[in-house]
Amino acid sequence: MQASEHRAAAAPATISVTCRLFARYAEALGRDELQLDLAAGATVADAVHELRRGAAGGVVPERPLAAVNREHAAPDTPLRDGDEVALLPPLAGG
Amino acid sequence: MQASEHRAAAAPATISVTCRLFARYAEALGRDELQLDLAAGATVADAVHELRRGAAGGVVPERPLAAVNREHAAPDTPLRDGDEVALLPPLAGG
Amino acid sequence: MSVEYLTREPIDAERLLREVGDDGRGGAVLFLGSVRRGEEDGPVVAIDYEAYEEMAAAEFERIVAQAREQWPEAGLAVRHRLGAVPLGEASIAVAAAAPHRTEAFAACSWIVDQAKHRLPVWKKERFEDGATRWRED
Amino acid sequence: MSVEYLTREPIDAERLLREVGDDGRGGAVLFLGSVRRGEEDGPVVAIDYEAYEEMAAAEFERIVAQAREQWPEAGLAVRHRLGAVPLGEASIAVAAAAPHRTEAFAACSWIVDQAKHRLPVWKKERFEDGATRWRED
Repeated sequence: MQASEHRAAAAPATISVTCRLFARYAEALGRDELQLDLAAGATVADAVHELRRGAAGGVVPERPLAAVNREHAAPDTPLRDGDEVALLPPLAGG
Repeated sequence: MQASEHRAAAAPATISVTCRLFARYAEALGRDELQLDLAAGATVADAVHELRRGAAGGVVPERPLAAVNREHAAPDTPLRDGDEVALLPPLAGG
Repeated sequence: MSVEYLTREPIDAERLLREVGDDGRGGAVLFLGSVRRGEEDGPVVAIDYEAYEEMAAAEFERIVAQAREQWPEAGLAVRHRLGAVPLGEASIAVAAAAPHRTEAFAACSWIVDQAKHRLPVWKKERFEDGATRWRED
Repeated sequence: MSVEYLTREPIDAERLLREVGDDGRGGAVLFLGSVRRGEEDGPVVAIDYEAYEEMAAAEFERIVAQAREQWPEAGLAVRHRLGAVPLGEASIAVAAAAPHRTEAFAACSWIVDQAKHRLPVWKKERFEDGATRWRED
């Protein structure tokens, strides 16, 4: 508990993550990467929510497939400063 | 019933079948083909029994895999004059 | 792009088979997934495959590692082609060889399923008239 | 010997894949069964395959016909090699292509199983010292 309180105290009030977009999302928004500033403790869902406040609202669904640091991640996955969050259209490989 | 009685009446008292041997059976017996004369109504099992009375007794088992006219056949398959009966060692293809 | 897993060149199926071959492995299974002319598609002439490449390579590596845990004796090789893939050419190839055929079939089929569900790859159909469309199965 | 099913030459896997390919068939599965160095075998250098050739060809034809009934959209090709097959080379090959991969896997694996159980084929192991032994699995 001490350690965790210590980390919480030392954590920045906001974090910055790199948001990457692919395929249809990237094409529709005209860009494939942007920076998002989020409150400390933000999750993937918070990043999506922030992104959808802009032009992405009509393109990216509320619960898109997502990855954090190149691994598939659920919406409640917590983000840390510097993370790479990717929003993935429905996969169609193979 | 009439038809079958008629056929039975016209059938020869004995039939002759070609017996083919393969792989280990052929090698052990030093031949890969012989003629067998059998009673009319004889089955695959009867052909095997006849064969095993000779040298094949130590080579071919009582119920080997068998084929009649190039299709797998059970021991009780009836034989007709001119049939090709093959005795097959355990299969090992592939 | 990992040379191992992703390629912009035609997939060399023979090479995958050689990679997994070993004279202790008697059964080899190769899967090739190709650009297919579906009845509903109209005149598709090619499909452009795009990937989140760093993640696709990492995900392929995780899939292969998980397959190795399940089938420790198997030899495994995988490829996904990116860029424009003409009709009839392979976009994905998976080879698995094992001492016995059931393991080879199981490993190959498992990897293909996982790849289809997990690889961050997308495809855009290209039609005869130059039009394109993202295809989401 | 049916040119279609039995061969005394090395099996050309690419050719089997071409035979089953079709741009409406998006999934192709190839199985290659090879002469394997088993741990219990000692120094086997080759296996001689012998067949009841007329029946083996007919049986292969029946197996393929039964597979076609189960997977009518599949393209199917089969080969069994006869004569001396060196260590590591394929003795049997089965290719199946279908619009969807599950059918291709199912058809290929079914045909391989049937071939192993039904083809009248036998094998004789040839050892380094020239000795031979019929191998019955």
